[in-house]
Amino acid sequence: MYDIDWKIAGVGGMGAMGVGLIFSKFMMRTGYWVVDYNEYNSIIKGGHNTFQVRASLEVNYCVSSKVDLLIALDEYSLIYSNSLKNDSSVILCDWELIKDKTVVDRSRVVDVPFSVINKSEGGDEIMKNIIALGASLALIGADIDICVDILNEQFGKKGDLVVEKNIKLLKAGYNYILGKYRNYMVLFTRKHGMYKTIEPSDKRYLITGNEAIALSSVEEGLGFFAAYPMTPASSILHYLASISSDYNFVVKQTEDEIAAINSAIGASFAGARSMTSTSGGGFALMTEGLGLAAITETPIVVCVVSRPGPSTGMPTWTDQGDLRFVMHSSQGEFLRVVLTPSDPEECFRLTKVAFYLSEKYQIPVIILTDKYIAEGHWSCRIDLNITTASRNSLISQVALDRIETYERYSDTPSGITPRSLPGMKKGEYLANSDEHDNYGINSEDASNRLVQLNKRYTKKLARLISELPTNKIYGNKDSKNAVITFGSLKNQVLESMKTNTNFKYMNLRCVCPFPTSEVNSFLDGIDNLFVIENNYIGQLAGLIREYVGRAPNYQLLKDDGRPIQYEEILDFMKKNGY
Amino acid sequence: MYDIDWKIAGVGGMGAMGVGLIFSKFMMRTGYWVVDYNEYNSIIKGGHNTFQVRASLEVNYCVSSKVDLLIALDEYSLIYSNSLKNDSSVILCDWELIKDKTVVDRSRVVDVPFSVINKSEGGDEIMKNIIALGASLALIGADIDICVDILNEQFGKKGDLVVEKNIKLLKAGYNYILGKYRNYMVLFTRKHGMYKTIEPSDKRYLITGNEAIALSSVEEGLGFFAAYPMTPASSILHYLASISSDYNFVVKQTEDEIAAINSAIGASFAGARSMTSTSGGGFALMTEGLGLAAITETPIVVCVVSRPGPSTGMPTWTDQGDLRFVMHSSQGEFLRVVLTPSDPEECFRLTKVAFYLSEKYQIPVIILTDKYIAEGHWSCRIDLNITTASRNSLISQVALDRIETYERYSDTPSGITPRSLPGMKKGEYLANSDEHDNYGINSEDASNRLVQLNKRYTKKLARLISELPTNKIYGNKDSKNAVITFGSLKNQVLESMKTNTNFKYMNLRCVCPFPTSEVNSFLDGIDNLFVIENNYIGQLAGLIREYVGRAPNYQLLKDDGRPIQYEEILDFMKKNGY
Amino acid sequence: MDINSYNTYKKPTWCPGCGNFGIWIALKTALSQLEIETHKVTIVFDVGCSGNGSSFIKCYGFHGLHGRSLPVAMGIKLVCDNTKVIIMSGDGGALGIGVGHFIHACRRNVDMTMIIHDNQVYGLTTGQTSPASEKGYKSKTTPLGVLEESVNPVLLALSSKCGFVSQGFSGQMNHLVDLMKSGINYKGFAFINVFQPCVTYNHVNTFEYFQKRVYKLEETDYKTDDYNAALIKAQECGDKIPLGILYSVERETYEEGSVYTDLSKNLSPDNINRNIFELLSEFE
Amino acid sequence: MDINSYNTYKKPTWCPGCGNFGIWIALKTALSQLEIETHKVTIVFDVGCSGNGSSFIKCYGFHGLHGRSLPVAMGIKLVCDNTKVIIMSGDGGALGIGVGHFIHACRRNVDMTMIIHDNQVYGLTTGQTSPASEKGYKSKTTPLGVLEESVNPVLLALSSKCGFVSQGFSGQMNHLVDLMKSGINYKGFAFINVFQPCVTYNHVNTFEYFQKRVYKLEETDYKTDDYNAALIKAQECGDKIPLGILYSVERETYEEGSVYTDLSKNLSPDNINRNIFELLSEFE
Ligand SMILES: Cc1ncc(C[n+]2csc(CCOP(=O)(O)OP(=O)(O)O)c2C)c(N)n1
Ligand SMILES: Cc1ncc(C[n+]2csc(CCOP(=O)(O)OP(=O)(O)O)c2C)c(N)n1
Ligand code: SF4
Ligand code: SF4
Ligand SMILES: [Mg+2]
Ligand SMILES: [Mg+2]
Repeated sequence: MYDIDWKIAGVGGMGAMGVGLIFSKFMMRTGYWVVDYNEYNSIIKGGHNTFQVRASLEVNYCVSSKVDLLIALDEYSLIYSNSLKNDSSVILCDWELIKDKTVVDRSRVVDVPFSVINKSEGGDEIMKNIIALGASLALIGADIDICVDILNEQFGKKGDLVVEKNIKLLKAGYNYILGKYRNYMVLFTRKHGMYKTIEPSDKRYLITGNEAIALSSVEEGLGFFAAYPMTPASSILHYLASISSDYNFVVKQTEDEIAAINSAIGASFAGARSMTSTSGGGFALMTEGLGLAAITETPIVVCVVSRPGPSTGMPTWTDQGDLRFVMHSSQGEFLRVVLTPSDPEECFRLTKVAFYLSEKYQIPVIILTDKYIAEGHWSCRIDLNITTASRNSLISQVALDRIETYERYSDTPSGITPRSLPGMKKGEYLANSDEHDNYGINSEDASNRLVQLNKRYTKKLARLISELPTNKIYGNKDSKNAVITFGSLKNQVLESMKTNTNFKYMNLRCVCPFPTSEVNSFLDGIDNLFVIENNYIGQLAGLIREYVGRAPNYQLLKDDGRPIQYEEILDFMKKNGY
Repeated sequence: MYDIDWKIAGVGGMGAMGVGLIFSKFMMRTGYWVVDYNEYNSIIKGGHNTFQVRASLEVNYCVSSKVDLLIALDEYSLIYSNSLKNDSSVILCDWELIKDKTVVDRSRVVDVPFSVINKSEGGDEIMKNIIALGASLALIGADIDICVDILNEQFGKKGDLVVEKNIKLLKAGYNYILGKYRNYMVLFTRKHGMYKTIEPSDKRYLITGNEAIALSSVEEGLGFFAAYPMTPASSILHYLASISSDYNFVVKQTEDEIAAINSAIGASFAGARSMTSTSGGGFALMTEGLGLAAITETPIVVCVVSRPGPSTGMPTWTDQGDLRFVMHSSQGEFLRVVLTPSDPEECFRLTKVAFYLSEKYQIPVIILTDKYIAEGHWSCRIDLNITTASRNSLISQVALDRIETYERYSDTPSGITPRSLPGMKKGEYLANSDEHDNYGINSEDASNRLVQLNKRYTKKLARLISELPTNKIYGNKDSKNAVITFGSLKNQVLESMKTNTNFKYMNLRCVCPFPTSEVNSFLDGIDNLFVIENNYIGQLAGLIREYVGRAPNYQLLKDDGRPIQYEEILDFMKKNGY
Repeated sequence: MDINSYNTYKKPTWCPGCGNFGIWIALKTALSQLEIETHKVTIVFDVGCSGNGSSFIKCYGFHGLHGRSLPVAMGIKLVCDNTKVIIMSGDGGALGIGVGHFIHACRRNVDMTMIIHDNQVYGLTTGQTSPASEKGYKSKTTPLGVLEESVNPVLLALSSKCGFVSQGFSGQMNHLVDLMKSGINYKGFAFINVFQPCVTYNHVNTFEYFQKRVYKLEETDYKTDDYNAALIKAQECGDKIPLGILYSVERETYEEGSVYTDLSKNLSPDNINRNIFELLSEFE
Repeated sequence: MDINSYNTYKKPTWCPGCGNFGIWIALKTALSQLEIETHKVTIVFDVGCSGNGSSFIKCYGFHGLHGRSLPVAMGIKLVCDNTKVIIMSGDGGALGIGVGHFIHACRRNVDMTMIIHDNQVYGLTTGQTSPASEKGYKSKTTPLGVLEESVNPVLLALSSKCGFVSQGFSGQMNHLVDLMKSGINYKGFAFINVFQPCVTYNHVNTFEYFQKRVYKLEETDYKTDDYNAALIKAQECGDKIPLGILYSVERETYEEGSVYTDLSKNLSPDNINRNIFELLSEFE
């Protein structure tokens, strides 16, 4: 099966990210499964960006630590030459620009004089990246027509001139290889395998986790979205803002995260499906609001896109360090759901679940992801119209008209009391952050307190538990070795399972309420438990100990801002004898 | 052994709390061990207040659910008549004011016409409470001279007239009983036991948990305290503000809790020992700051005085629902200490430990208490001058002069790097909320990240663990039944152990880092684990499962805003056969 | 409409004589005179003595977090045209912990009415200094007197471009009712600062204190549409204190500016499951 | 003092042409001209492109949380007399999320100098609308233009009783250096709003934009001690934009007001273990 690991690197502002995405899209359009991964710094220009793509004919899950083709837009980028996969792997760069010619093996280098070509073709300084893209396409033996289409779409809004310039440079890069390096191309494709365009069997989209959440929320009838910019959550806000007027919902950049969650709660109280998104630092400011939603029984969906902490930490990098934080934040005890999708496709599905559960149970639901899946693209199928249900747990005017006095917080068998919305006659009530009675009015009475706690927590939980997303078991179901992860790590584990099938595997997509019985039976009778997490202290392992009473035999942890790579998982398993 | 359970109740504004405290003090001064407990509502006047005192010759830990003497300042207060202890117990009230004379057994009532006496003695409307106090002192056979002293001290600042009026009313109440109810007094003391003044064997103070924390922080050299008012933490702020000018430290009521913790961190960065205090809702706003202290390695002590949540919840009541919240708040993972003192004496001791650990390890330390011990008084010994140490982990100017370049965050064997203070020559550095290198300068490098995590977390933890306060084992050490609690519940468990000694008992005064090995050996070989908590979901039990792998056999939980009573513990043990 | 129709089963628990009673009655009176039925008004309350009022007014009520009443109110109003939105907050909530939201609400100009119960003290937490306390004010937290200049709420509102800035006094009921009616009728963010003596904790800014100082702008030849005049008038807060409308002009509201989205279309049960097919084409 | 002595090993990472370079050089120049040594100054940075500057200036630096630079600075100054305290914040941090602290810092008047890098945009988070963005400004978060009136930082400072209110432009280095020197020398809370074009994201408020509009108050007969005149002058932010000191008067600082506590006595190693014996007597 054909596959390719392609990487471009350069100083921020050189456009590595831009053409990387075009390459991803190109590969998807021509029939491949694609996943990409990018790295950049928390500064606007300068710094160093990389964009890596893995494209293959069979389904793939994550990029590799090795590449077949490295495009180095500057000299510094040659540090990645140590990640060339094998002796058919090449480096594409402008050899003229390299001062220290000893850092790489010249024979690996396909020299494309970006600057010279750029100048001769009348390109702008920042357009070298397009030349490089064209050259790399030639090298792998691809046809560029589809890429020309993509450029047309991408730059169409910027006018014909820009489009034409880009196409010209793309072709210049492409033709340079065909002219000067045809032998190299032949060599590369002979060794690497011949690229060819495939008719994909199904419709695929190339989207990020953030885009998936945004799209799904729109489909679910999002009525109000408020957020404050924060990397790596901002693109949810950006995307929703760009379409809000066409799709008729409110998007508000608020003055801070406190206003974001409080206004979303207000809008939800008034009847709109409401969401907010942020990263850990912004979530810290939302914690008080979370409890407000809980005690007033107002639905709210909160997306938390993790980056390494503590504090400002490493804003443009990834980790899974906020698990316990989102589970336990806000004073007091209340029911909440924490969903942990593993990739954009699951982001899309679980966002629907989030809105459904939140509205039905009138509770806060958190979607916890991380920078890695929030900003990386995966080619995936999107099932439209798998919408969970229509509105839930609302009372109708007809029903209100029928009853004597409406009791918003009366105790019910399910713990769920249908809510009225402002404007409805006879539906007046008080949504109260203080403990309250059936009408919402302040109450400090001990027995009322216990009724309300029981209603809000115990009763709802009993019913909720059966509606939580279940967790699939992968791999050899009879194996005595079990691997558990949550969220984005599924990608690397599944990729590693292409090589190593010595274990069975479960990825948790809902960590709270913890799926105790599922994990229990998954772990039943095993010899070894492996827990793998992208954090420092192993929070998931703690949860498993707490809820299932089982400590891991082996733990793989990493928290340097980079995702654990699937090769690291293979090594880890091997090191421990599996 | 003589003991008495005394309670006064009335509408807010009637001064039940005021004379309750005088009674507590009186009993302590006359040689008794005293503990008191109050209840009030989250409104300023009106609502219902109660103040209950238990005084005895042997050490006591908490009030009882039963009383010997109930003072009902209004009719509503008669609802507490169902808590009379036995047939020698009496109700003191103004029978004229009681409209429904059927609610209590008239034979239990000592009728003191507060209003009539008050009018005839020229008292103010709000002074009936003093008459009641005088009457109750007579009833138990006490001498009132010492109480007169207390009134002198208490009202001295308000001028002689006020003092005299109060004394006059006190005596009027006292004499009314001696005159009209001498037989009752004789009866009461005969049945109940004779009160007598004791020369206490040691010096005792009657203080609340909040006062103990404040006093201890002053002794520890507090330099800066900032807070925003929030029940039930406010009295720390009030007390410190009242003495700051005499003891020369800064107390600042800030615009919010965010400013409180950030300014305290700033002051600590500049070298002052700094503290802030709040309750759960305010702590929610401080969570982001906690991580800032951690990553910049700036010492900070945060007091969290719990009340029932979620959200505004029940502001004037008690619970232990914020355990996991304070343990896991703020994005990312970092070392913190959570101390959970059980009473004012331990508040005093552990505040010292908090300052010591925080400064030495340059980490945030949280003191977690609850309304129950924060606002209740316990008579206790205060050891002065058990101060832990002088300043810690600071670099001197001499040392700075000696080195080439100062590296504030260089890796050291202990993980602790001595810090410089603004103004010191050659000590410049950057305290940075971003991940940083040895100088504090931004770094996104993977290997630097791991060095810093290891320094801040793993290395410090290794050393810290041996300095954490250990936990005493009470009761029958050979018992196969083990009870575990944390914080304020120790009071009720120890009180219950006066009756039931069928178990051994450990109260955790430090829950984070969790004392795994201590708890492990405590639980080694037991048959039954009992976990008792003043919350709804049993958070401590979860911690024990997580860290020790042991689930409780029996759990007693309560979260209606009231402390679990020692009688409930006795019942719970009995119900389960122990 | 009967003003008692705005009552709940719960009687007010404020201290006898508290200025909050006046505001409570004035608001009910204003609503009844404007014939705004209980289900047609949403009142968002802060936490404080003012906020305790949430239990005493029948309407769609929201008693949220301390200092956060404005964001909640904005969220409600932006999706629901169907209700009048009123914010009731203490001075501490509005001008202390929540002053950031206040600044942004002024410049945002969503159609709501904000009433500050300005007792210049933190009532519910038993009498600490508030940002509106006069310089030198002594309390438990500032036993030697507060060192900061006090916040001037009307000046702050003006400088944040609020289009309706006014001041009332809970001791002048009829005037306050009129002010509330003007504020509620104003299209945009209307701000009413109401002096509300706290008889328990604030022994400086008492009923008598205000009674002696206040005068009505309507009874002078003051013009309410002159911004610079308002900036100067707003500084009067010593021996003479102006009551009435300091400034009132027409400004485009936030909702008017965002006509491209119909803000209230998202509340019906039917609009779940939008078709996003077209949106997906970008990701092909 | 050599202005290079304020450099760290790290070169600035701002976009070429960014207005932050001007502020950076001006600050180093002002410090050097005032002969404030690197260990005698503490600079508290917000998070943002402005805050990234924390890695490029040698001093006691504190790069804290987004929007919270002022409280940190206050904490430092109230216990440490021994250092000048300067706050460097973006407009988003100072006027958006952190505007509450700004209001309170103005009325509190602690002796510190606050410099806002006012690029009217959120730089570091890649170009969203900021509270200082002009009404109608289009960005990723307001693709059809922002609907709010922009915050006017100098007007806000004035209405919050700031005693030193001024405005600079990173394109006018010498003038900015002088302003910084005046601000740092001012006894109390000095506020300097600096227009700092963001060449990457803000294509409205560019260098040319300001070059065309700014003029210097020192070159007019403007008096800096007239509060009402300042209120009016502060409103000039369209075709003409005043640079220089809009308002400067003497006010008692917070520290002067609290002389009863010697705020800086608590930093020595010796004062641990105060004797609280006397305090305990109250609890006997
Ligand atoms: C985050 C948070 N901090 C503190 C409190 C405690 N608190 C409740 S009301 C209040 C202030 C009350 O003052 P104000 O807003 O002026 O209202 P008033 O009681 O005077 O009407 C405070 C500090 C809280 N509820 N939440
Ligand atoms: C609590 C929190 N929310 C959001 C962010 C993300 N963030 C970092 S800088 C910034 C705003 C930057 O704008 P500005 O303050 O104007 O500074 P500039 O970059 O323009 O200099 C934001 C929103 C954060 N760090 N912390
Ligand atoms: S404390 Fe003051 S504001 Fe609160 S109810 Fe009493 S008088 Fe009113
Ligand atoms: S994004 Fe703007 S403010 Fe930030 S460094 Fe670049 S030009 Fe400067
Ligand atoms: Mg108030
Ligand atoms: Mg900015």
